[in-house]
Amino acid sequence: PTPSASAGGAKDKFVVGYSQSNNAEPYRAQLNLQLKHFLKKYPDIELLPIADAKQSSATQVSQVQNFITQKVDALIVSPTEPAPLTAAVEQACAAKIPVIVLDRTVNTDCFTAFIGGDNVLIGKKAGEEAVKLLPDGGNVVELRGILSNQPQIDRDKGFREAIAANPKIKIIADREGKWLKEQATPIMQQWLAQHPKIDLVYGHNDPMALGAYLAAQAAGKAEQIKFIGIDGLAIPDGGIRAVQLGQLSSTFIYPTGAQEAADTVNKILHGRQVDKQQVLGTTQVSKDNAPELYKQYDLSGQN
Amino acid sequence: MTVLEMRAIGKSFPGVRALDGVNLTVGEGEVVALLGENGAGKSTLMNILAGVFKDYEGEIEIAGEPARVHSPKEAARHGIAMIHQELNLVPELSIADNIFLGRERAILDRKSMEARTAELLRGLGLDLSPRRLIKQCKIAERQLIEVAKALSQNVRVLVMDEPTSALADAEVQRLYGVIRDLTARGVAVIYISHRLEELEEIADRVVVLRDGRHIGERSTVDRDELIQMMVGRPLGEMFPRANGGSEGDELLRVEGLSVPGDPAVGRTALRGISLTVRAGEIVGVAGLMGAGRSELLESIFGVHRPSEGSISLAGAPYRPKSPKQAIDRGVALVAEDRKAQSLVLGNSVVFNASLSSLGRYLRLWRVDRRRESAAVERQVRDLRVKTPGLRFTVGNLSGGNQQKVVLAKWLLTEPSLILMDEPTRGIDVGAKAEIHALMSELAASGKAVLVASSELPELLAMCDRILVLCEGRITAEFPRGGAGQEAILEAAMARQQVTT
Amino acid sequence: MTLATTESRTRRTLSALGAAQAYIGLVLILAVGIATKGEMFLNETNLTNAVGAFASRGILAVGVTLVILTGGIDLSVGSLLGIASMTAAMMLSKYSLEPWQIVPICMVVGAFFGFLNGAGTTWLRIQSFVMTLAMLSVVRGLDRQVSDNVSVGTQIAGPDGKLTPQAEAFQLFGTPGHNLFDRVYYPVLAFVVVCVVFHLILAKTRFGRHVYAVGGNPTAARLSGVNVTAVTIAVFTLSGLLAGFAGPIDAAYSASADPQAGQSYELDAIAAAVIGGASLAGGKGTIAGTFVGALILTLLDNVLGLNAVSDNWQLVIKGLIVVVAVVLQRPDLFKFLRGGSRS
Amino acid sequence: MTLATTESRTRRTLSALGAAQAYIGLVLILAVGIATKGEMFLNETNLTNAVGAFASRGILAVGVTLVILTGGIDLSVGSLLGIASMTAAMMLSKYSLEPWQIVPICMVVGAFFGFLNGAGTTWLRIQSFVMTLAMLSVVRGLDRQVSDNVSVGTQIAGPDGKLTPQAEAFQLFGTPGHNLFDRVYYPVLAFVVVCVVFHLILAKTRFGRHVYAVGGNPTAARLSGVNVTAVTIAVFTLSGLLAGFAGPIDAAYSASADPQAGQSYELDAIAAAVIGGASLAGGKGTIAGTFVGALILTLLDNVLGLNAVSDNWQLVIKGLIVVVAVVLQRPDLFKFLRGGSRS
Ligand SMILES: Nc1ncnc2c1ncn2[C@@H]1O[C@H](COP(=O)(O)OP(=O)(O)OP(=O)(O)O)[C@@H](O)[C@H]1O
Ligand SMILES: Nc1ncnc2c1ncn2[C@@H]1O[C@H](COP(=O)(O)OP(=O)(O)OP(=O)(O)O)[C@@H](O)[C@H]1O
Ligand SMILES: [Mg+2]
Ligand SMILES: [Mg+2]
Repeated sequence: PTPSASAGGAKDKFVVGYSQSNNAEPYRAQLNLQLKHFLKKYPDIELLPIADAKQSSATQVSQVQNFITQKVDALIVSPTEPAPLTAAVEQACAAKIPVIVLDRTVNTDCFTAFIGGDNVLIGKKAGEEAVKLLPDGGNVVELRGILSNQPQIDRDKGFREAIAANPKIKIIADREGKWLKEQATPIMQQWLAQHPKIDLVYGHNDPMALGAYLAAQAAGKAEQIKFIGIDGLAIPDGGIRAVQLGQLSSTFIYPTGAQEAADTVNKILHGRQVDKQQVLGTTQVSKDNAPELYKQYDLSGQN
Repeated sequence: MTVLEMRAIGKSFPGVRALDGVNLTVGEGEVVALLGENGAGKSTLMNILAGVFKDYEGEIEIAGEPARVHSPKEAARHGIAMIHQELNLVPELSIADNIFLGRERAILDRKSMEARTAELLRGLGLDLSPRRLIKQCKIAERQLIEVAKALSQNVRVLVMDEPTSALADAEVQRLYGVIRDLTARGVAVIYISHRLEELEEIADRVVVLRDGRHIGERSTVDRDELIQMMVGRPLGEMFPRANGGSEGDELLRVEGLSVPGDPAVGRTALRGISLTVRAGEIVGVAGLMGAGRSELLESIFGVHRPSEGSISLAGAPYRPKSPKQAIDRGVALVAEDRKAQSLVLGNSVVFNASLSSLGRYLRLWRVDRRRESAAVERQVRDLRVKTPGLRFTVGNLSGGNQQKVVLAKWLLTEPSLILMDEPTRGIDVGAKAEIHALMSELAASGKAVLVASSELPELLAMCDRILVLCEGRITAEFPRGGAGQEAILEAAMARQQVTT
Repeated sequence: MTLATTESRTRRTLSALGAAQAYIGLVLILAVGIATKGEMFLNETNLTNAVGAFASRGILAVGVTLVILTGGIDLSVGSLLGIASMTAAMMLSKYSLEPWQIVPICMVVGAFFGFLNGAGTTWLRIQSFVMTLAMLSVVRGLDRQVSDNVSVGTQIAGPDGKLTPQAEAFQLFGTPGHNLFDRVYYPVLAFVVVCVVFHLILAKTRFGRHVYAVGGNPTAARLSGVNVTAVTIAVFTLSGLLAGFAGPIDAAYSASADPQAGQSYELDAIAAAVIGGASLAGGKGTIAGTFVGALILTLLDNVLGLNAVSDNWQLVIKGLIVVVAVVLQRPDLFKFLRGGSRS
Repeated sequence: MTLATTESRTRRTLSALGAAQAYIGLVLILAVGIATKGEMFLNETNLTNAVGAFASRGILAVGVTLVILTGGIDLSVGSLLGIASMTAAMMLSKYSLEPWQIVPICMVVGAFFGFLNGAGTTWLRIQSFVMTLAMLSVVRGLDRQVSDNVSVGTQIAGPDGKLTPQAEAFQLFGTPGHNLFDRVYYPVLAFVVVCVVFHLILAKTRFGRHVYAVGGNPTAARLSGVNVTAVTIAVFTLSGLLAGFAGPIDAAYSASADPQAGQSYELDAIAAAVIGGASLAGGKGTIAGTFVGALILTLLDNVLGLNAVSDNWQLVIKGLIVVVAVVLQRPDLFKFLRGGSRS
């Protein structure tokens, strides 16, 4: 199918493909929702149904190849892991398809724009918050994402750098919670049995922090322990609400980059200049700004 | 010259002393028959010789040399081959593959395997393609394929454990021919069978086992004496059946029954079968292998869907769609292949015996174990099943006793019509007489019995009428005393030349 | 005579030992737990927590055991649990149904898909592995579609900012810290009750016998008057029903239904059954065994966690201990160790 | 006479049809692909990409087929592939080994763990499901431990900033866009060659017969002098060997070895075998069938992807199509549709 071309050679209809690493994470579902929402602003851009790699790099590579086969006008990729997607992105690049790498990087320069959060920075912010919450030091437990995932590595690294500011803050235990709430609960139950004094739980995402919260609440220790999460989704079951409810002390919005991606795609397709590296900041969610942030990011009813 | 000598062989299973100090010698070119009740230890003794069991007591000498036989491979190295009582073929492989299993070249030589297979099959009178899969072969064919497999090896001692239990007369005669060829070449044959008339014809010597012990041996076959040795007591009448006595009402009526066949599983088609059985009557079904006897019984039992015809039971229309419906109407089928069709081998005697009649022991929602056990116990005692206990695993019983458990299962359903497919297959003379007595009793108590058997003497002596099947049609019907073996065989071979 | 009595005594001792051995693996893990962590391991809270975390998978394992006994396998239970937990959360959040209304609805949902599994394996004669693998995929897709890939919380606040009465009551299904009569943790209770009920069904009823018969020898079962098709459909339906029953427990445990919930639970469930002695060839296994298998898996996790074994080594040790536990459970262990022949 | 010829002709026709039917599911998917996407679907690049993505799982499926044929199951292949891919990446990055040195090392690693699977199922007589599930866990733990949970890239740059010659060569194992002789995509080639070799082994050698015999009737096999233990150990070892062989392909495809690589591949591999007609009861199945099963799975993904079906519906449709494909493949399909009685 040859896209119809207008008189000036520029197309009047653009097709964009998006390969998502795993639709079934709430954060990524939110990203998808937002991307669809923000692309609506541009009626000449059609977003193909989002391809879900279900956490498999092999699947994602062939999805990217599918999009190349379909000759999309632009491609957005949220890689499961950097290395595996590198060659696929290079293939797209070779096929002269502009690529926006969203959220996680690839190991090549051959893309048009990278948009993503900075997990080390977010980890650092979380660590700084911990330092603030524990001025006299204290015992911290850390619930990690899947150990080999880059965000896990970065969120851990930033956090440890930041808490080094107060040597009296110690991480007394850390385990892999695999990003899952139901994994975090029994781990926290065990920690509560093992350690008489836990002052703060750092979860690499909100579900894990909340899973730990459930365990602490059951043991009647939720009041004495502070919980910090990451992601800050504006959904009823998400981190912003949890901060509002006082379950989490803080969470840090991991920016989806959806709006930036939509704008960037539009610019690229119309031949305008874009920044190649767009690193997004984070916003700390506290009880005060939670309602406002929720409203800002809530897209239910808008799609 | 002595080829084989087994000395003081002993073997125990958990809870069972199967063999105790048994001696056996066999000479070159000799046919030694092994005789004994079900569970006497015949198969166990031969399995030891064939290397099935790793450990046993006693010594084995082959051609004067002490031999270690602890695996089938070692047995084969000593020139021992065995046709097992339970068929041991791989259903998904072809006949040729099965015959050469374990002895192939590293890279298969299909052509020569198939040629040799065709030759062996021809020698046994089987006209089958070597590439045919075993699962497509009938049971009798499989038994002959087992024979072919044993013959394909370079044997010194050939053990045949009930090789004829599924064979009809013609095939049995052909098998004898093969055995005579072998003995002429000096091969020693050990032959196990419960058909005493066969022993008369083929055996040079008979060795009798009882309760795992060597009782004695004879070189002439004196029926009564052998039975006395086997059973340890004089036997009642072999065929206890009073003449006549079929005054009952018509119980089963089959009219114009046709059932499609299925070449993929070797099932014969039935065409236009009509018959009746009255209460109190024993009706026999004779025929050659593949004549459709089993199909007939199975169709009446609701296993196959008839394409035409009607059946009525006690005057009411009867159209069973499954065995369950047949059982609910008071029909029972003692199936041909107890291992495949009748028993859950891994479960206990009581589990199997009560499986079809569980509804009778229900108290509210649960099975009343006490009533169940009591009923099974009674039946097991009546049938004289030799088992260490009701909870014993059925698969570890001897073949004949397994058959009795099957009978117990069906008697517990208190059927009005019993269909029996080879009910005495693999059963010792004592038990056979018991089963015959049971058939008579059943008939006398007003039940209808329809029995298919390959043993003509059994049919002739037990039945009030005999129907003869050939290629799925009834070709003759004889009243009691109305025909000899020849007439029946002739009717059984009345093949029609041209058909649809 | 003497022979017979000696022999029967030996047999009785052996079979008693056999029963004891079925628990050796479990005893071993308990012993390690007590030896290394003492009180911290052996106290009601810890054990309740440990078993509670596995309860929904344990319930799945009971259903899977039924299917395995008939010689089939059910890979879809994780997905069925997922859709049931999503159903529960949605019924609660959208329609404010009472918990006692939610559970039957979830069970019907589970049973419906279970029934389809049974229909596919019998009427369409598809191998259960394929049929339930396909169902795993289909149901997960539906789950994600209805939830729009967003997890749904169950701690629904009313206009007063407090939990609604329904949400409050729903927590009793397993949110940590919420106990029936302030005493009994529902997931553990539910798991035990399910085990007892299905143990009785298998051991005492005609249906139970038929399940074993179908698994042991389907041809013989059919010719003995067992409706093999009906039994097969029934076990798949029951497996689905139990997955539906477990759904609300899973939702309450996490206080939310995740579109991913239950993923790969089927492996845990099957593992519990098989460690408990069920044979994938069918006809062999018990609910008591599955119960022990589930305890082995969950307490193993617990003991390793309490001992702060690193995540990587946990995987290694868990695999090794499962092997050891299974070997220890062999009823003919002693004979085997003596190097006895094959039976 | 006439009867006999008619029957044998019918039978021959039926069996030819049976063979044709084995491919109906595949043909159907190809037809849908061509009908909906034409050229875009049916061109070398697309098909190569599609099959290439599945190649390593396809190779696992061949090994799994061997195990299934003997009546066992191998759940560990995904983990074995994972550790082999990690081995490959480490050999390349740490020791700069040449690709032709790496592959045999990976195969030895895989074969070693496969051998342990075989030893456990035979000597310790553990059900293969449990043994390989334990191995899945143990090997994954080891993989994560040796890699320290960090994925290892294979695109190693030398001091000049360009790829080292070894890394350059390693890409030929499957990094997208790198072809042998600028023409042949190695993963596809390797998959096809593995299929052909193992088809020949199964169909033409003594070992192949023994594999079928062990699965079809182990007692008969043993009594015929087949060394059942040796055959069982051999198939598990070969399955491990093939997983080892697939490791470098996976690493090259991803240009890195992830500590999670290969996770849940076992389900895809088993699905390919079973969709291709292998029976989990053993004794029944072919490599040709597995090949077709693998193509069905991968092309289905491809067609759905090209048609831009939403991912949730993809899960649903995939499940349904697998069911349809399996039903279509029944050799007695026509009889079945006519409502013939059970055999
Ligand atoms: N594997 C086994 N485990 C336990 N007991 C066994 C086993 N095999 C055989 N037995 C027992 O050994 C005894 C001898 O059995 P065997 O099969 O040798 O009898 P048989 O003489 O061949 O009888 P039949 O004529 O019925 O075939 C029987 O009591 C039987 O129950
Ligand atoms: N592969 C098979 N699968 C299922 N059933 C089979 C198979 N082979 C044979 N049978 C069943 O066994 C029965 C008997 O087959 P067999 O070859 O023993 O015939 P027979 O008893 O000698 O002769 P008849 O057909 O007269 O009973 C048939 O009714 C058939 O249904
Ligand atoms: Mg015997
Ligand atoms: Mg018959």
